[in-house]
Amino acid sequence: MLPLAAVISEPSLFSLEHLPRLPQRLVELLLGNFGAPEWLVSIAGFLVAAGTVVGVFLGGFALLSLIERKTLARIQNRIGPNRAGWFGILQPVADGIKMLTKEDIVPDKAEKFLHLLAPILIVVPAILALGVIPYGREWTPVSLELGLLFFFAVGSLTELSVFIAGWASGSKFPMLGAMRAISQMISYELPLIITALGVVMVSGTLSLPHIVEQQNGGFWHWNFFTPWGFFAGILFFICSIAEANRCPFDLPEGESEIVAGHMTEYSGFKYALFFMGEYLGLFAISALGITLFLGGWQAPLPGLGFVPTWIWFFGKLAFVIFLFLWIRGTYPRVRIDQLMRFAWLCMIPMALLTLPAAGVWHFTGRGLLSWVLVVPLLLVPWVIVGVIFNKRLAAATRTYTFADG
Amino acid sequence: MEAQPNTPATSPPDKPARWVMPGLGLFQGLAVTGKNMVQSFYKKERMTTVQYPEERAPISPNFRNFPFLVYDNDPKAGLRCTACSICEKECPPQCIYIVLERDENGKSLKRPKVFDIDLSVCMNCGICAEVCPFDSIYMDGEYELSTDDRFGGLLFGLDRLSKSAEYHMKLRPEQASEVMARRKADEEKKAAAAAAKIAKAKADAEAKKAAAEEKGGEQ
Amino acid sequence: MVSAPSTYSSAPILEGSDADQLLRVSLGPQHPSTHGVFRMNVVLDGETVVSLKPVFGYLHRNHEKIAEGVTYLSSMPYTDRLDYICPLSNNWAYASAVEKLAGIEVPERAEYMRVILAELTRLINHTAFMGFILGDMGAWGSALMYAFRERELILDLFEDLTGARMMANFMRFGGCRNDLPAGWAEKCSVLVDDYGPFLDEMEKFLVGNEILLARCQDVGQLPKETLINGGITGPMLRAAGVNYDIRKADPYGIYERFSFRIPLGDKGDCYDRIMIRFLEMRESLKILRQALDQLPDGDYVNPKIKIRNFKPPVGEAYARIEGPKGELGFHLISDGTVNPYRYRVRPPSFINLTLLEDMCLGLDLADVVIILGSIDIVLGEVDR
Amino acid sequence: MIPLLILAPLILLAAFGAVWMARPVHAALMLALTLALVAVLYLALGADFIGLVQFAVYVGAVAVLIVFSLLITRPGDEAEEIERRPRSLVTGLFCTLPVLAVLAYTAVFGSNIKLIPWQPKLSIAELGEMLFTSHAPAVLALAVLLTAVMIGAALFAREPDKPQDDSSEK
Repeated sequence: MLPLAAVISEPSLFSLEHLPRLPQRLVELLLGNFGAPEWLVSIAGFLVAAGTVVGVFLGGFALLSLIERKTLARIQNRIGPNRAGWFGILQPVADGIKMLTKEDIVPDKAEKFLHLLAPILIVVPAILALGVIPYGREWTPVSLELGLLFFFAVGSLTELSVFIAGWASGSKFPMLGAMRAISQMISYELPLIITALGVVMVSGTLSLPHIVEQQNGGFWHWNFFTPWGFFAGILFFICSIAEANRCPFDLPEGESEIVAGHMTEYSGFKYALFFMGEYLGLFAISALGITLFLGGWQAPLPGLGFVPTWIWFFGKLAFVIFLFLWIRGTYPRVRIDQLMRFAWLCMIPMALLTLPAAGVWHFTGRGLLSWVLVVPLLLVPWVIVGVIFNKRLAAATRTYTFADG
Repeated sequence: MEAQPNTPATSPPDKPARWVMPGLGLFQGLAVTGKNMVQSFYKKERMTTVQYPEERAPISPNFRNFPFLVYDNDPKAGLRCTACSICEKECPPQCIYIVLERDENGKSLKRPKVFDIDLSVCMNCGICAEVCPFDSIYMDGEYELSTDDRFGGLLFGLDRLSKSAEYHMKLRPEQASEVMARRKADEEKKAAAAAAKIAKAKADAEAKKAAAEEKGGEQ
Repeated sequence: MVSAPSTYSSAPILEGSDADQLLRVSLGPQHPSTHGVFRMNVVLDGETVVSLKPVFGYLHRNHEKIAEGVTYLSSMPYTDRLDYICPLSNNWAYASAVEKLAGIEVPERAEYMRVILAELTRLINHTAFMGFILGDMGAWGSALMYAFRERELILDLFEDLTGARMMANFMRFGGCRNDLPAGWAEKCSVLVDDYGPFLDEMEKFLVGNEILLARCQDVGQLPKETLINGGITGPMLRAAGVNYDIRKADPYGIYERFSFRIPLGDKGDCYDRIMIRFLEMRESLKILRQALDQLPDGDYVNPKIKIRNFKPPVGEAYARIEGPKGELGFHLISDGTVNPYRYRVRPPSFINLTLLEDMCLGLDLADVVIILGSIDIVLGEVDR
Repeated sequence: MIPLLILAPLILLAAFGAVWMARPVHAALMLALTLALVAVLYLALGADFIGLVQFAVYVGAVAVLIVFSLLITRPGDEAEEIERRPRSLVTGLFCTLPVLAVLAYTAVFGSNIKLIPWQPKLSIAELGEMLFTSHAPAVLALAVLLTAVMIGAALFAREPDKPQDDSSEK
């Protein structure tokens, strides 16, 4: 039985680095203090750790819903929400209250149970996937040896829930949306996994904390700054846009065509749950991308070790998510056949290409020789693709005549 | 017909053989939005919106919205309107309703008893002001006219429509002063005409009298 | 003009065992992309359009019948509400029809004012079009906001001149309602100078964008002959390479005095329609510059025209102008009273819309939205 | 033992549902549930890798594909399905019984089946090494097959383009 003073004087408890683990440690120590059995202590600690992650990302969800609107507004030369609270900081609260008090409409032709199940099923995998990401040196909520596999396994549930949502609504636009969503997600999950495999090959592990550990020592050690990792990272980013259903791949909910896709028949809190699932999925996929390619919680320069590692992680997360928002504010949406063709004829071959490149990189010792071998291996196909694309673009060039009379 | 390559500077290249980076257009788009985002923080003219109740977009002095009736000095007696109903007839959506005021004998007092304009029907076209021969109805610049009373609140009667000539002068100084000058000239002319008429009537009467006397004398 | 037999395609008859595999979707009247209360009954096979029937009339306001019951002048504000994006063109078309009917002369200054206003209106329309079509493609409003910011500047000018931003009610028979306020022409020429850079930015944003190229090229094109037979006018026709612009083909007003060119497209797909509008805006700027430089002094309205009790002689007249969306014509029959006996509008949006199904068949649902956007309709004009 | 006791009835129930549901979509969703529960069973037995792969491949891909193909086909008549049920049941039992019998026989009388002694977990690295050394021919054959399938799929995907191109050239 520890005296409370001893608990508080534990050196690592109050450092910034350990801050995210503070609730868990406190609960564990307090329970231990009151003589709870060990299994209870560990379960309670685990629950609190999970609660921390969920809390952080629910807060992040609320914040992102505001930041997204603010950023888009700035891109569009507006100010954005600024009425609820200081700089509109209370806008998410207002939105939440609005969503909660709205009437929950279930269409007559809907499958009642599945209609209810879908929004729940869409949030759960996103939260589960967030659980295995290493956010800081001391902060990996669940450190799994098969973390990456777990991430993809859980992520695949999203497709099923989108299908359920589209089908159970008993309406046509949701059905179209679900069809689009499933074909899109299946097509883009493949290159997503393949690009991640390159990292696995080089790191020799499926454990996300280990992948991060191997990228330590300055940004030039990050996977993104190797030739194969650069291409794989870009492909991963494109795929993650598609997986997160973000613009320009937001076809499943393309509002100018199919109203809101699979969410058309949802209202009130269920609709909010869809949004939550979407944002959490965005967090999860960006966090995975950071872990795999951008060095996770590693500081960009060796001398910056004094900053808590999780701050680096969330800084990178903010940057990646800003890219998502920027792209959303700029691009129109692609068409479904273009989307599929892009996935199968460009993304997958290019993603497959990164695998031998990663292998060569790994077995030639990551030195000058590796650069000499890997760069042409990657660049030649990219140049070929560029030439093909360029030809297409040339065909797309138009000349216009002017009539004077 | 003269053939020319497309002129816009950033259109896709006109020579098919030229190498462009695939996706260049995408990056250009990002550059434009990025520029807009950054400049929105310090360039006022970039902004599209104003924060309405606190700040308002400047309203042109020529802005017209809803008609009002002008009176000189007294809101009741000084009303310029003569209830001639020209505006009622010309009003495209027929949103004006006028009842002429009459005395007990049914004689017209050349004054409206009722003058209603339905705000929910009025389309602010300004034709009533244009056709009015009595300089009586003009377009207002007031635009915050919303109300929570659907029926009564949107029906403007004489009490809400009548506004003083000073208000008109303040709202549209150029137009109002021109109207004032014209009215003054008209009035003077009228007064002169009336004086002349009275003089003429007097003269006529006298002449009549004289004639009658003459006639009587004859008899 | 090319003349060829009509080649309208018609949708296959939807019967037989395949018919219940098809998905019947009603796009609109409550749908985010239909530009107002427009409805399309679409039959889809997967996402491919098999049949598309436009349904309109939700915004029918009896415009033509109302006009027969009110005076000639009273119809003028109603024409603002036809194509509410560009009211001043409508004003001009109607005014010139009445002028033709009654044989009214228009003073020089008024003609210049009309040209300036009509070309500003064309700028407004095409600028807003860029924003709308990007919205249809799913770009989240950025282009729309940029477009509307510039449109607001022109609307400020309109407000200063006509007293209203959109519902101008400005043209009168034999001229305009009032003269240009002091300093208006200077403000306008500043705007004309500033518009070029804005168009550059907009072109940079849109024209080279690969996604836009992929979405718009080879989408919704029809043979020239079909377009001509269908009565299509305006940028949609010129995008297909038909040199038909009423400003040149049947000059009205004082357009003969200005030097400008008519941009012509080649394929007539959605991309050409966008580009033609860009190029047209540049030509409009040229016209504006010339008109502002030449603007004479003089009467802004023919002083002989009565405002009250205006009665044109018995007869009929059809006048047309090149509106931003196409040929905008008014047909009037007078029986010598204060009301027209017959009043008829030839709305470009409505007639351009008639070939919608032919353009959409066999394409994706997503293309339908772009094609509808590229036709550039305003429901106020379609349904009247 | 406890996870098995909880999960086994659930799996059986879900599997029965997959067979019994009249609507194909419901049946497909029940199938997905069955596969997911099997994955959970693997996880509970300590076979993490196979459990997660089961989840990713069967729930994430196979079930979704089934569901997707159901989406794009015409739903059959439900009442007819229910009417047909007794006949289907008999046929189904007729097919399943031999399998069940073999299983039961091996479980009860199979003398050479022993309880496998608890082995240390096979790590992924070892698994990978085994796959690419002793089982390399099988993996290669599978890889060739899958590549062929993928190329075939790509060709299938390209085919509908052609008529469209023709029509646009007209």
